[in-house]
Amino acid sequence: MSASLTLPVLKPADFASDQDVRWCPGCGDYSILAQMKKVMPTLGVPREKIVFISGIGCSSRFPYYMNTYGMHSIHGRAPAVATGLKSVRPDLQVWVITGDGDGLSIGGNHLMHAIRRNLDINIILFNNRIYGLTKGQYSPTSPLGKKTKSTPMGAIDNPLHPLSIAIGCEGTFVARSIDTNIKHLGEMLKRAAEHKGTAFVEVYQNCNIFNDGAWDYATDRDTKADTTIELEHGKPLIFGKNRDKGIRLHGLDPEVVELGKGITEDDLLFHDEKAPEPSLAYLLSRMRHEDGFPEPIGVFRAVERPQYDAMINDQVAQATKERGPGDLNKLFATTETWDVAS
Amino acid sequence: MSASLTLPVLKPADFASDQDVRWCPGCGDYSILAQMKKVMPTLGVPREKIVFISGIGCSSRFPYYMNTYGMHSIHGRAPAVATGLKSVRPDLQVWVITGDGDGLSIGGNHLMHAIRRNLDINIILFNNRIYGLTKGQYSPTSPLGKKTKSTPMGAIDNPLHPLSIAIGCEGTFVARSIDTNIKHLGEMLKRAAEHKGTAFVEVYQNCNIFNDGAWDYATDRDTKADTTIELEHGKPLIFGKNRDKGIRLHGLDPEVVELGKGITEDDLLFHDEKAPEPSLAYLLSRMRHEDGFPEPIGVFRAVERPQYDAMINDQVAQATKERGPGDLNKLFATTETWDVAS
Amino acid sequence: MSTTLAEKIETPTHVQQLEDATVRFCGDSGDGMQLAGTQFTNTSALVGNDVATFPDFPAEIRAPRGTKAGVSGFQVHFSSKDIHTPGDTVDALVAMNPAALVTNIEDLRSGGILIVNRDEFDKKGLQQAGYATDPLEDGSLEPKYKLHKVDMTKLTRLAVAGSGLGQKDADRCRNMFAMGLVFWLYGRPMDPTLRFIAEKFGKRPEVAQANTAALKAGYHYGETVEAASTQYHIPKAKLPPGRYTNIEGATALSWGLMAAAQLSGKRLFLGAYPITPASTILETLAKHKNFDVLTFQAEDEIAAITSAIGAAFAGEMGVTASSGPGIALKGEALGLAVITELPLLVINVQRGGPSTGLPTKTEQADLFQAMMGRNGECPLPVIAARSPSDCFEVAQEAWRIATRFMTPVMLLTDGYIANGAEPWLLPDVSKLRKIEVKHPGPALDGTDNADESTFLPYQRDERLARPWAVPGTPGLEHRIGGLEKQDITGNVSYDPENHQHMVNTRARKVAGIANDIPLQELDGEETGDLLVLSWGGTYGACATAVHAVQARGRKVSHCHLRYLNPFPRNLGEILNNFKSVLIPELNMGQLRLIIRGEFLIDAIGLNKVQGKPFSVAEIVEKIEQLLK
Amino acid sequence: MSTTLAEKIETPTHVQQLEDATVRFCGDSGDGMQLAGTQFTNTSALVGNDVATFPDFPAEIRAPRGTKAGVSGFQVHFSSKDIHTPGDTVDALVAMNPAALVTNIEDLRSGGILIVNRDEFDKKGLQQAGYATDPLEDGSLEPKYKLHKVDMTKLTRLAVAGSGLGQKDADRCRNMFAMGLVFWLYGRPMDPTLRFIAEKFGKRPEVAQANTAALKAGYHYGETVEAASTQYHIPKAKLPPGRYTNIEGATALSWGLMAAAQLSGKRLFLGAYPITPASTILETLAKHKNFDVLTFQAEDEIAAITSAIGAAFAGEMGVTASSGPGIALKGEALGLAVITELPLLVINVQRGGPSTGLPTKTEQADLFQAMMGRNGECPLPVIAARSPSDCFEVAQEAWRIATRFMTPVMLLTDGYIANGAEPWLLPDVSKLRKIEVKHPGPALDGTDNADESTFLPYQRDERLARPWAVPGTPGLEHRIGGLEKQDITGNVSYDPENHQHMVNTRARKVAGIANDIPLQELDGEETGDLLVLSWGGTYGACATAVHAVQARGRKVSHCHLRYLNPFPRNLGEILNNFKSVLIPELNMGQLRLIIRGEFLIDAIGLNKVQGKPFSVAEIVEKIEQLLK
Ligand SMILES: Cc1ncc(C[n+]2csc(CCOP(=O)(O)OP(=O)(O)O)c2C)c(N)n1
Ligand SMILES: Cc1ncc(C[n+]2csc(CCOP(=O)(O)OP(=O)(O)O)c2C)c(N)n1
Ligand code: SF4
Ligand code: SF4
Ligand SMILES: [Mg+2]
Ligand SMILES: [Mg+2]
Repeated sequence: MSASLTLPVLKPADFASDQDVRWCPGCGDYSILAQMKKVMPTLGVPREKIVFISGIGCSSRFPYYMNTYGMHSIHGRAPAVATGLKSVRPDLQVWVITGDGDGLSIGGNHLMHAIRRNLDINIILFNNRIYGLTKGQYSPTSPLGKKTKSTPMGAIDNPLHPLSIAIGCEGTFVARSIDTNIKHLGEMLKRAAEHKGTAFVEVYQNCNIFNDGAWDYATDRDTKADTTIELEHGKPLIFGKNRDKGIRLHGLDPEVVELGKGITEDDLLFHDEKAPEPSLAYLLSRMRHEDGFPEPIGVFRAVERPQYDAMINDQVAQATKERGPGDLNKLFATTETWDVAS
Repeated sequence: MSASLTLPVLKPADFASDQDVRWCPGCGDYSILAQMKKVMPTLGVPREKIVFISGIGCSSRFPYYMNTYGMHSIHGRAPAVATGLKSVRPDLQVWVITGDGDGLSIGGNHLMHAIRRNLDINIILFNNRIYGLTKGQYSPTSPLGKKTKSTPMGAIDNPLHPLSIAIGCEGTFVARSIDTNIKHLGEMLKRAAEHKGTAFVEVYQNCNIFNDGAWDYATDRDTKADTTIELEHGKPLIFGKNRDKGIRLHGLDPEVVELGKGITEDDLLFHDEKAPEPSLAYLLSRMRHEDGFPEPIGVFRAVERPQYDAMINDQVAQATKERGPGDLNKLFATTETWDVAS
Repeated sequence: MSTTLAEKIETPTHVQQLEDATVRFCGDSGDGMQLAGTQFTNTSALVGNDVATFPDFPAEIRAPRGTKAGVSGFQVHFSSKDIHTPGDTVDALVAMNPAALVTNIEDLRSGGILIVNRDEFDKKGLQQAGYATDPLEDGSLEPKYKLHKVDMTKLTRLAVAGSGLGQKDADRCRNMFAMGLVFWLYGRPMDPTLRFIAEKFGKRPEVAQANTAALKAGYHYGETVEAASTQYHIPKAKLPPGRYTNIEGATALSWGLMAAAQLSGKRLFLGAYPITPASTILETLAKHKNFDVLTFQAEDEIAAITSAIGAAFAGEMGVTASSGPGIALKGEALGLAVITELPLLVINVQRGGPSTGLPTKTEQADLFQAMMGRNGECPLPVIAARSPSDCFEVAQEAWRIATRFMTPVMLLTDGYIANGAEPWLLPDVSKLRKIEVKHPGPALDGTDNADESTFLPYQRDERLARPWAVPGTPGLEHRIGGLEKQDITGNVSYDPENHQHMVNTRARKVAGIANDIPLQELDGEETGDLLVLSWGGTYGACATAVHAVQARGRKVSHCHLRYLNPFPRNLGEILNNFKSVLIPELNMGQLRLIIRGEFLIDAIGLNKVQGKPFSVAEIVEKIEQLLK
Repeated sequence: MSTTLAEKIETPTHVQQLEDATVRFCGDSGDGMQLAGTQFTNTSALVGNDVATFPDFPAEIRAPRGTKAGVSGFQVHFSSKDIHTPGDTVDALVAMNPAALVTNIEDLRSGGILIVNRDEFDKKGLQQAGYATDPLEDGSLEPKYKLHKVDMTKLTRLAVAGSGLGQKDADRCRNMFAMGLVFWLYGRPMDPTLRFIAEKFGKRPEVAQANTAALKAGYHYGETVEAASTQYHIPKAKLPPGRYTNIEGATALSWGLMAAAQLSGKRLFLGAYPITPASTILETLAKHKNFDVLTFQAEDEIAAITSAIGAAFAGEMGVTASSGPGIALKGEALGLAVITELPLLVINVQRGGPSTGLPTKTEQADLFQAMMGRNGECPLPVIAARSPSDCFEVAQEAWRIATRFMTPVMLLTDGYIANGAEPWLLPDVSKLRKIEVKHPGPALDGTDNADESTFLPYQRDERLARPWAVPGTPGLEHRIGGLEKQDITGNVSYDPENHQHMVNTRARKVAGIANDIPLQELDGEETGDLLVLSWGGTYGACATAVHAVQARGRKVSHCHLRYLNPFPRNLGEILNNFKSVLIPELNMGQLRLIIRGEFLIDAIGLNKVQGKPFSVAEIVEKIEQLLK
């Protein structure tokens, strides 16, 4: 594999497989794919060392379109597949591509456990708040009252908040971006790749066939400056077309305030993605458009913790150091044996 | 069923089934069972209207010992069984009994979705930080480095915090108690029963065979006053043998302070179980003994939200009101039909 | 809105009478071919033909326009005789673009009518379809087929010009133009479709107007431009008298479940997780909550079945529906339903496997899974529907068995049945067979303090069914679960003899269902040279094939199984009355192995796993070959 | 620490030579019966007997002391001949309390030795066991059995008095006293156990001393008090020469997996979720990480198998192990492994079903699930171990097949094999058969820019195996998944003919394994009146039974299957050489149905599902009955 040591300069196009992309024209998945291909060459990882694992769903077709190693596994199980893969081959860069149904409905438990184990993998959840591939049933992120094929009278399950869950199960890197915000999306993918440990990124993605416009408020030219807020480490939470609004803490409750009129930047909540305790990240994950808050995008939390894949291999190394490389004869000799003479 | 309308006065013993209890002598499960039997008669629910559903595990043997309706289902699925049961029969009081493995390992996803749907059921998780029934493998709540049958060199998964997860997935009632703190445990069970919506209660439970002493710090006569703190709605967080210590907020970080020396109760964090946003409850769920905090017991969060079982039946009622009770002939007539003459 | 249509079809000079015809509309998934097919089907049914359909979807939601991956088709077979299949070969093919042409042309019989939208045969289109040269011009299609090159895009745009629609929307009306043309070709009335348009687009008159214009334009295009060529007429079929509707399998199944719930006085609880092609059951039932239907879209298939088990324990009608991969996930929970002996319906709308396989294609390869896909000795009844309308009755029968015997029942259909449609003689609801369900009443002493040991949850009746005691009943408090139970009391028991007894009893109970179901019927002579034994969706093709060879005087009979476990009591006898037995299956021989193992007869298989149903010809050919 | 023991056993006046004997220790789960049994087994093996064991655990962790639910037993069969079963009936029974007596006495042969701890036969004890009167006094045991009432509790307390242990700990030594007594009875040396005690309690000398004292006390109690009665001597067995150890099935299986990994130069990744009786594999492998073993305790069985699939895709040895209910959950993922054609081992340590069933008891009822428990046409090889030590070899064979044919392999054992133990001739590691694994190298042009279409992941070799291209190899980047694949390229394909071709190819590949495995061997004549056909853990009982009837001159042979799918090439031939075929199974006839279906022979079943193995007598009886 010496070839993998020399790093030829690759272009985004080098990461395109020979398969035609089969998403609906206009699908948000296209721009995520484009950004991924853009980011790839900047990571300095040889193509053959990259693996994309997905479950089932429109989003999960992603690996077919990347000219890397990949597996389009079964519904909801990608994080588990990635866990085995990364454990035996920590040298590989492993990406998990999932959807709001694949990752939060059938696959919720695997997602939760992958995150808490903090394997060094990157999980990108395409959240279109609908089941696309199966043609339009509601998903765990569909809002209450949402009318879909399976909920003609409206959905009655409180939606899950992907980031709240990720933070609730010990996430070490938690971020959010938007399919159409390509520059920001690219940065988030890069940050995720660079993080040591499980990086979880929620991407607002538009399904223009079955849930068109679900994220309009966050993508619309005229409104997005007021409906989203970009988190920057160490910076105050400021937003608004003319950056004249901010988020202030009132006890444990965030509130929207106008800058000026006696309120200065210093009064605002300052973002700290490295806070050892996840309380801030959690609080930010609760800021919702429907409650009159701008929705944060960017890195909510990024802390270093031991990684499962490293530790499981450390134990192998340690055991080998202490007992020497496995030797069956030695093993047999540890038992009570007896000889039968011929 | 008229009998069920008259409520004969029942004693705890009336809730004991005719089966011998088969937990190990000294198991914490006994005292939880005892408290449950104590609470039952106080709830004013006729015995035949109560159903206990469990998965698999020592804890999940619980239903066999209650003289109510019950199902010892399969590993991890009790919340889903309860969802179907409660949806078609909202008149029943449904309890789910689960363990840290049953509820957080194989059953994590069902637990998460039951909580976010907020069905009016009560979920009691017996947390002994070990797999008891299968004889001592580590569980999702076992601490890092824990040596067990399946982790001879120590566990390498970051443990999950049951309450953080419950809060991370929109829990409306979240509480914690301890097997040996029988008075408190009884209260929590009662509060859970009274809550409308999914009540989630974590109970620290000692497995004296495979994980003896896991909770000693929280149960030991001499230390428990300093290692645990009882949450009371609207009251400041005070603890310690002589109630001279408290929890103060420093930004978003809780800190332990000594009362007196210029620090008064008013400087302390006041508990608000009804806070609309779960940030406080989440923050409290992060206070861990290992980090030098007293661990909160009591009700972390208790808010009213619409319940799935009520809403699913409301939709049936509404549909019936709008379209009249289902009539197959009417249904057939909605299609394009034609007649073939004889 | 029943209508008996006046036969007011202008009859031009050349009208050719036909017994039946098969038309296929194919185009891009965006071209509305499914709608065209459905409309044509309903209209044909309305004028009194028997019909059978075969929609064929692409796996992608919307593959890029013009690609082969994006081709969607809908085939309609309509006839003056009673028919069971969508037809082997196509008499008239409508291809909206080159990709549709190249992927469908081989099914068009030589001499068949070929209608193409010439406007789409440009460079890009031809290349996407992989055509080196333009087939419309290179003589590869003519004179082999009766080729009609129609500038549908242009003509449609012209027709709808007035409506003020944008070009994108205007082009959406091309399917109407194509339909209009085919309507004229087969002398079908436009009224039903005009009514449909009025209803569907009622709120957007400009769209309604445009579609109407396009439809008529297509029809008149036929009358005028094509006046020379022939028009075809297919007389009414002689169906039994009564009121009919054209019904899809998924709808019939859902309605059957609703009927079963009403007939047994139960609430209907469906626990389901979406999966192609089973999702339509969830979606259909969700529309009828006024039938006391509760639909629960679960987080996964395991929650779907376990929630249904919860509903069953609660005393209501628990149902779960999925397809192969989803059913695989239900295996463990099925065991729980078997050992707790609760009534439950598990519906498998089979699709191509293994694994994710061919999600939108049909197959019958989950029979093994249905019969044997569980740990331990875990028998349960398995029954299968044979056609779209049959689903209505099978759903009720499955629930009848589940409640009479207190057992989960596996009901098998497939993508072909679920998506296919056929005329259905509407049943007289008042005559539907009641499903009696008994629940033990409160303990005799009526009090809530009754010692529950007086209630014996595993005390069985003459059918070996245990009592279905419902929570809320005083004095019947009891616990059940997945551990082996003691006979009669239902308490946990590790006793060796008891385990043997319970395993035997569960098996005997299921086997005993054979005494409760009708004897197996036979189509043809009691004895003969060959018996064709079929199950599920292959019914139509097998029946048609057998009738064909019978007509040639062959000693061949047809036996179609609805009950796969247990088999009807007289099946062995029937099998032994024939020199040989042929079992056509859309799998590699699953029923065959079981029949051989059970009856020790050297049954022969005709097996096909190509994601599509048998053609009648395939079966006829095999039969003739065996008779040689 | 091998030892050749000097036969320094004092031989008292009455020594009776026996060919073999069966001893069972039973008592409360807290009484240390498993330890007593294991020690007695090892000692017997060390003195040169052949041994076979049958531990029997209660399902509860610790049921209340003295209850029947809490009784734990361990049976040892030791012999001067080579044996395969733990023995049908018991020659000597040690019962530590009334509950143990009542639940085990029926297995003691009349005239057998019965040793009881009289101290436990008080009111409470008798009542917990359900004895109305004291069996030690009411003559129900004497003279039927050779009854020895021993005040074990008192005597043990006396013996350990010096050690300064509290009474609770002192009583923990009663099992040692009982062992000592039985050691004397069968003239076994105490040294191995004394060594064991020294090691185990090294850190707590007082405990070591107490146990030693109790053991010796029991032994001398035999010498002195019981001096009158007889002592028994079982001479050495004539085992093939070499070095032996006594090995349990779970250990042999785990070691076999480790050997397979080494022989193929792979890392061993086990993805497992704890479940009785499979957990011991996870626990054993976790102890040997220095063999480059990675053990992953997954969140559930689905994550367990899919993580192993991930490891397989990564190019290493992926293994998952579970039992019935857990395997049921793996069905969908097995389909993924089949269609992606990755090597994978799936181990099912079978237990009593259905559902949760009888978790601690043995059964063979998951064969159907192994063969057919998946959606779609989804064939995979199935092989089964026949005894504890056989697991070592079967594990390697399974991995050899998985890698040579690029397929998941199902390996079946059961609770009886996993927990049982037998002497095992330690293999010469240097002679173990290598497992060659080939991975395609980097693309020829060696660069990372190789157009991946040059690599064809579904281009097959002569065995129809596809290449195992490992991530990290430049130029071989490729994608696989659960959708049907195009032949050769592996791209997604919905083409009908391709689907048929791929289904056929996957089936042919698995069937082709028959050409790669040894021909089926036969124990006995090539032809005869009856063939006993067995698989898995019933080997011992069947072999012993057949030998017994052969000794009586019956024309009976024995054929034991290791390979269940595909069957060995010559199986059909063998079956046809016998007038009739008997298939004993610990299920209701699963192999039987498959054999009948495949070979159309009227095989007869001997079936038992009682959570315990066959007795030799049961099989002999059935054979004789069939020969009448
Ligand atoms: C075991 C199983 N159950 C169900 C399905 C059907 N299915 C495929 S994708 C999907 C959900 C897709 O939703 P999401 O994950 O949000 O992906 P999207 O299509 O929206 O990108 C479902 C239910 C399946 N393929 N396998
Ligand atoms: C499908 C399945 N997988 C695994 C098991 C084995 N099993 C039974 S209980 C259990 C875990 C018990 O742990 P927990 O839920 O914490 O309960 P506890 O015994 O500690 O009270 C496991 C792994 C099973 N019965 N079924
Ligand atoms: S259905 Fe929605 S998510 Fe799927 S490809 Fe089409 S637009 Fe994208
Ligand atoms: S093993 Fe532990 S949890 Fe289970 S019953 Fe015994 S003490 Fe309780
Ligand atoms: Mg989605
Ligand atoms: Mg536990």
